[in-house]
Amino acid sequence: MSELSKNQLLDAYRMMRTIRDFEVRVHDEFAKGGIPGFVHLYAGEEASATGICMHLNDEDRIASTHRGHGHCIAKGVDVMGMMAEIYGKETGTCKGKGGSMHIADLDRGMLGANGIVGGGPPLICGVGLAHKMRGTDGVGIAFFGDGASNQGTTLEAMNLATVWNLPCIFVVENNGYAETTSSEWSVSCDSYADRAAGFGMPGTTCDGHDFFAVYETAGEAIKRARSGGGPSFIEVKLNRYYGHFEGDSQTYRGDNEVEKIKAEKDCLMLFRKRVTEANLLDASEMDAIDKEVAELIDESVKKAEAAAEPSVDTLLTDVYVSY
Amino acid sequence: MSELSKNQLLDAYRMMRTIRDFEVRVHDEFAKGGIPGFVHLYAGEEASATGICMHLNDEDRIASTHRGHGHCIAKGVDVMGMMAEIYGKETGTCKGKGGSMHIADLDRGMLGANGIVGGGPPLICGVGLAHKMRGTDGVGIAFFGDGASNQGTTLEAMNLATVWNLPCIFVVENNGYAETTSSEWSVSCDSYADRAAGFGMPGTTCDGHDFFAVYETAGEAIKRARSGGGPSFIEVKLNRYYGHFEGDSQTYRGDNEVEKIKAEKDCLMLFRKRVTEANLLDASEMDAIDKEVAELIDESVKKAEAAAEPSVDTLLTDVYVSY
Amino acid sequence: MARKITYQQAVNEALDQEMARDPSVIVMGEDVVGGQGSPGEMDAWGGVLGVTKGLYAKHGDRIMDTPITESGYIGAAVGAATCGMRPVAELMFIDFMGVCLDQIFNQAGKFKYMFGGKAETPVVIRAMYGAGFRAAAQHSQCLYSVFTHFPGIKVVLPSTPYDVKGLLIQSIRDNDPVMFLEHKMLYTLEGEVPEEPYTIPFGEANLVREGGDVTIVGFGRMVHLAAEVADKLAKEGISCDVIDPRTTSPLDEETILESIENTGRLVVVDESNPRCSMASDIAELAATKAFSSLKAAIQTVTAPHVPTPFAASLEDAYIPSVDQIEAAVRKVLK
Amino acid sequence: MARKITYQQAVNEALDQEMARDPSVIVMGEDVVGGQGSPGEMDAWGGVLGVTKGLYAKHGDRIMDTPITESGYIGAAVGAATCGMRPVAELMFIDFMGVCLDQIFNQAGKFKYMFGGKAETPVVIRAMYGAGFRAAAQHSQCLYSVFTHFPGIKVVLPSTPYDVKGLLIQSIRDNDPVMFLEHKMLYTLEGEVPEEPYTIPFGEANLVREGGDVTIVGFGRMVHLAAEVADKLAKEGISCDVIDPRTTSPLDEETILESIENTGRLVVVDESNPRCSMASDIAELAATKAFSSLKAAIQTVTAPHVPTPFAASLEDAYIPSVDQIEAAVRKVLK
Ligand SMILES: Cc1ncc(C[n+]2csc(CCOP(=O)(O)OP(=O)(O)O)c2C)c(N)n1
Ligand SMILES: Cc1ncc(C[n+]2csc(CCOP(=O)(O)OP(=O)(O)O)c2C)c(N)n1
Ligand SMILES: [Mg+2]
Ligand SMILES: [Mg+2]
Repeated sequence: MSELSKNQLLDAYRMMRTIRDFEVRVHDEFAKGGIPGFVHLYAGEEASATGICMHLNDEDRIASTHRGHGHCIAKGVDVMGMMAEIYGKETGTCKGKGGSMHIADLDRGMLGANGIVGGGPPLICGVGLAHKMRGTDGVGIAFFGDGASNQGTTLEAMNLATVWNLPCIFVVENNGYAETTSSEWSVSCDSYADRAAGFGMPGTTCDGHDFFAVYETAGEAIKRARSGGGPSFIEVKLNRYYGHFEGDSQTYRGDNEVEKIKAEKDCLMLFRKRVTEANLLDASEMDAIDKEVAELIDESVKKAEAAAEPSVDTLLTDVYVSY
Repeated sequence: MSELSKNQLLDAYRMMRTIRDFEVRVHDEFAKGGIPGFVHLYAGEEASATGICMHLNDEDRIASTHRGHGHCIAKGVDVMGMMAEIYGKETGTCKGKGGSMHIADLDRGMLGANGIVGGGPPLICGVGLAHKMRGTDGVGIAFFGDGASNQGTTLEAMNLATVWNLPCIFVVENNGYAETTSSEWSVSCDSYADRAAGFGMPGTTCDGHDFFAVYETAGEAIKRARSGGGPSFIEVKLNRYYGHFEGDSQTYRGDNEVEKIKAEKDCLMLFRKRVTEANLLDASEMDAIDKEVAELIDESVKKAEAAAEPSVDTLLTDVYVSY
Repeated sequence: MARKITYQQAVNEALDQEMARDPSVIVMGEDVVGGQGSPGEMDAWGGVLGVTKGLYAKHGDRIMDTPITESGYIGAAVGAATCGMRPVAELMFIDFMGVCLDQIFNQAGKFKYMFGGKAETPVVIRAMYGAGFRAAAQHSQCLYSVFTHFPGIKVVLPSTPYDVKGLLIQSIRDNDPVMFLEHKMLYTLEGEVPEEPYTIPFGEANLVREGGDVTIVGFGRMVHLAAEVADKLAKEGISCDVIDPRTTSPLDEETILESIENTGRLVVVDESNPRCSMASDIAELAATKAFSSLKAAIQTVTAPHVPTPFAASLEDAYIPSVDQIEAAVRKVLK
Repeated sequence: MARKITYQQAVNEALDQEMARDPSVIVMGEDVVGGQGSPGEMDAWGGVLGVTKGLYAKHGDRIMDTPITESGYIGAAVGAATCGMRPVAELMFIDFMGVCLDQIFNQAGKFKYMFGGKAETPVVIRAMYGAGFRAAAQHSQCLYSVFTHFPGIKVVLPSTPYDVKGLLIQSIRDNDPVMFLEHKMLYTLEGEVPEEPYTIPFGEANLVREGGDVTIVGFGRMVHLAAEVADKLAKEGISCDVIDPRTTSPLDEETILESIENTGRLVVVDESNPRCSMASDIAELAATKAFSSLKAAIQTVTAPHVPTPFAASLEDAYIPSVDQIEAAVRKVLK
């Protein structure tokens, strides 16, 4: 915690707050009927994306999932473009062609949300490989869920990363569920450290409600990767606040499950507590950020609503570079 | 060793000898140009198929690989039909339609050699599932190589078998190579027991040159599976005597690598030594088997050569049950 | 036959009745029950859109959730089918075929032939397909053309609740591997469906509209658009045969050819991307086997050769429309 | 231009020259070097049929063996391509697409579109295809029709050593994902190939034979069979255009349509299974865009709708033959 400067702490808080407000707002607007398609929200999991991406620069790349908004924001993708993309507008990050499940910004090192569970990990081996071949110290990070941790593509990527000794980190965001299915049931290993060992890499578990725990765990793995030490596996234990996707009635969850987590372990609450108790930040500084972020998100929705849908002329563009 | 009756020991020897002679003969006939296509020989690995399949009956099913002749013979597939199939004749097990890589005989519980590396393990979950749903004590055994142990399909099957608690055994026949590539290099775990642990099942390694070691290790796993104890993983360490496929120059292998193994660890030699030293069988009894097997293989080649190629009328049959 | 149920209910009912009839029928897929290992309710979802809801209460462990492991559980379904079970595995979206195709096309589809006739693999794979849900490029594809290309696989594309029930029961009783593809935009469509079980044979097209001027062949959801166009043009005195092949493999060539021989004019409506598609396939059929009857260039109406876009404006332009179909019909009549 | 090399050597030379020219070109696949971690020689195989032999000696770690993990390393190639590398990944046999298709069709092929134009994925996937090797159902398929169906993927089918070199260099320099498919029975074919690097643009067909009576469109190895038939019939005064499209996506529609407009008669020769195939695709092209020129029913010559059999007698009957092509040409002339 102490290694982070005040500005970095403010950045971390702003990042988490931005993700939270973005997601809460998308939830509300979806309920009102303004947003089309499948939308999977990251609210509750903010400390994971933030704690990990704080270590990264634009050359480092991440691969994300269907639940990608948080990773995008943490990796520096423009919030205005993201909101417009989720609304399917021409001002969106992907000109409205991708939508929530396909937001990407390669300039920011964001290789895409992904509609295919397990789609990202093999791609991240390629990112690691490119860095390795070029002799840079860049890394690739694959975010994926507990459900995705059983997908063959994910498992293959883990083996390959070790065999090729790639600068890749495999981050399983274990939120306890894949859709309705418990990770206690679907993941056959006793602990993810065992699974990591089965692929020859170190595996650590950290508390995903605690930004600092994530930040430190990721820092070590990323440092090792940057210096040629090869891949690592990190389990981040956390919880999602909303349903699997918007519209999910969540009857598979325990009574008051989410309320309890919110009250006891909310990552923003815990962060505030830690930094104010340690006198690192003032509550008022964070309140100011809250206000700025609220305005930003508000503006993003207004702009997205006001923006035009993509012109039908663009239906056939952007598919091949040359044809 | 002692739990095996004399007849069982003779059967085991006959099985291994049959596989060996079959493969040596296919090697020779391929070299002479009589056999078409890709042929992968199992010579050297006989104790594995034999030690495992000795525990099985026709209701138990195995899934095999491109290197499938040994598994077929050990599971009771007719040698005459197999040889004819390898020659592409109408008298073949698959009427000449499958060839070496696709010999199957479901009545004998042999679910097919497989041209796809990693094709078998998911299928074996289905075998285990069928037994479980019907309440029988049957098991499914997936044989696969060290190379196949890195394929996503294999890894998924392992997770699924544990999650569903299936009566399935995953047998990696680690012969040190996938084509030219060393398993030391391609398999990321320190030991296969680690990988098994990563999928929540017990993993054991045994010496695949030693029929008795394989037999005992498999026996325990199969017993556990039959009684509802779930899946197991077995690594059988062994060596192949010929190239990856017929025609392989094998320059990737060490000097005299195969000669040394043949001299020191040949499974037939070790078996003979053990059973004669322990006075369980007479050398003359095994000599008699050698002679019978030699005649059988000889006859199989003669019959295969003499048999007709499938009639062109059969090109369009056997594809749908009804259409 | 007055009872009306939805396309989605017809799927559920067919599964329910076949599970009741035959103990070897089992159902599996991701969250097809829902809540496995979770603290709340079992049967929490009954599939991502609730299609299998309630089957767990009736059939218990014969309907099974799976981890996210399509190669694993679809392979398991295929393997169990070779043991005499009749598994119905749900591949949630057909777009996910890329992570499990081998078990379908190289294993299930080839066993019988490779093994010289000595295997039967009565597995059904149900999957959602089609655009219109604003689900973008990886959750909106058709892909039935790809499965139709593969020998050894049967491909079923029901367009109505009635066809869903009859064809799904047929699929389950059929002894070959079947891809049973459900258009996600049709789930709420209502139609008359008998309560008792019945089958519709494969390879028998449905003549949805009869008329002698133009033959329109459509697939899945496109059948409804084609019928709409036919009804509109009927008022102008232009009469169309609208043919719903119902299964693309096997294909009822006869009904299609007979119609073309009568009309001499063919429009094919296929929501797929155009290259090597069912639109191509039907056009080829006509141009090779009914050429002498053809009076005009064949017209195809398909999605363009691009991925499915997300934005409403683009997705609406991507999907073949009633207007495009009407224009195509007018064109073949010129 | 007198130097002759084989189809296989042309692959090797194109890879060698592009690796020398551009450090971002890397090559990967199972045993494409050979002997990784093994006690004997490195570069022991150079690919299962020796096609990449010698590249390791010249380019060292830029040619890489992989574990058997097609989703893993093909995905890695795709990911590296988005980082500006130009990976050439070998999928040993195209039949193995079933274990890695997602990374090709849903990832590489869709990135540019889904991301609103902001991604380039210059990856090449080389794979062997085709029957004739007695390799049976899982090692003999064509499958290019399937890749042609997918938007965002280019598909290249060279038929000669000259085309191999020019098209492979083009594929590597091209900024889109390319499936580069090599017919395993053509590896030993010799032909004149310039030593210096050159490119052949995509979407430009090769008019292999010129003649005004019949248009024959063939793919890959079928081009040679079609040319043989054309030569034979030329002696009888029947003259054929033989067109090798060289790439199926993009397709040179113009050359094909021009020829059909001239001849009015079309035979398509495609080694694929017939349904939703390139044979269908070309037939559709003619029937929709050159209908008024057609004087006879289109003929297609393809493999039957069954898996590839092993036995020599059956496999020979499975593959389209010179006799079948000749019969088809005579038929369109009737
Ligand atoms: C290959 C594939 N299979 C299934 C799905 C459907 N699906 C989307 S998200 C999801 C659950 C993912 O669970 P997890 O990996 O734990 O991520 P989480 O949603 O919890 O963040 C499923 C099954 C998919 N998109 N892709
Ligand atoms: C999916 C797939 N990838 C690659 C191949 C080509 N191939 C056939 S056998 C083989 C090596 C298999 O090695 P291993 O699993 O160790 O078995 P072994 O040959 O040693 O018995 C390879 C790469 C294949 N048939 N299928
Ligand atoms: Mg989860
Ligand atoms: Mg091996």
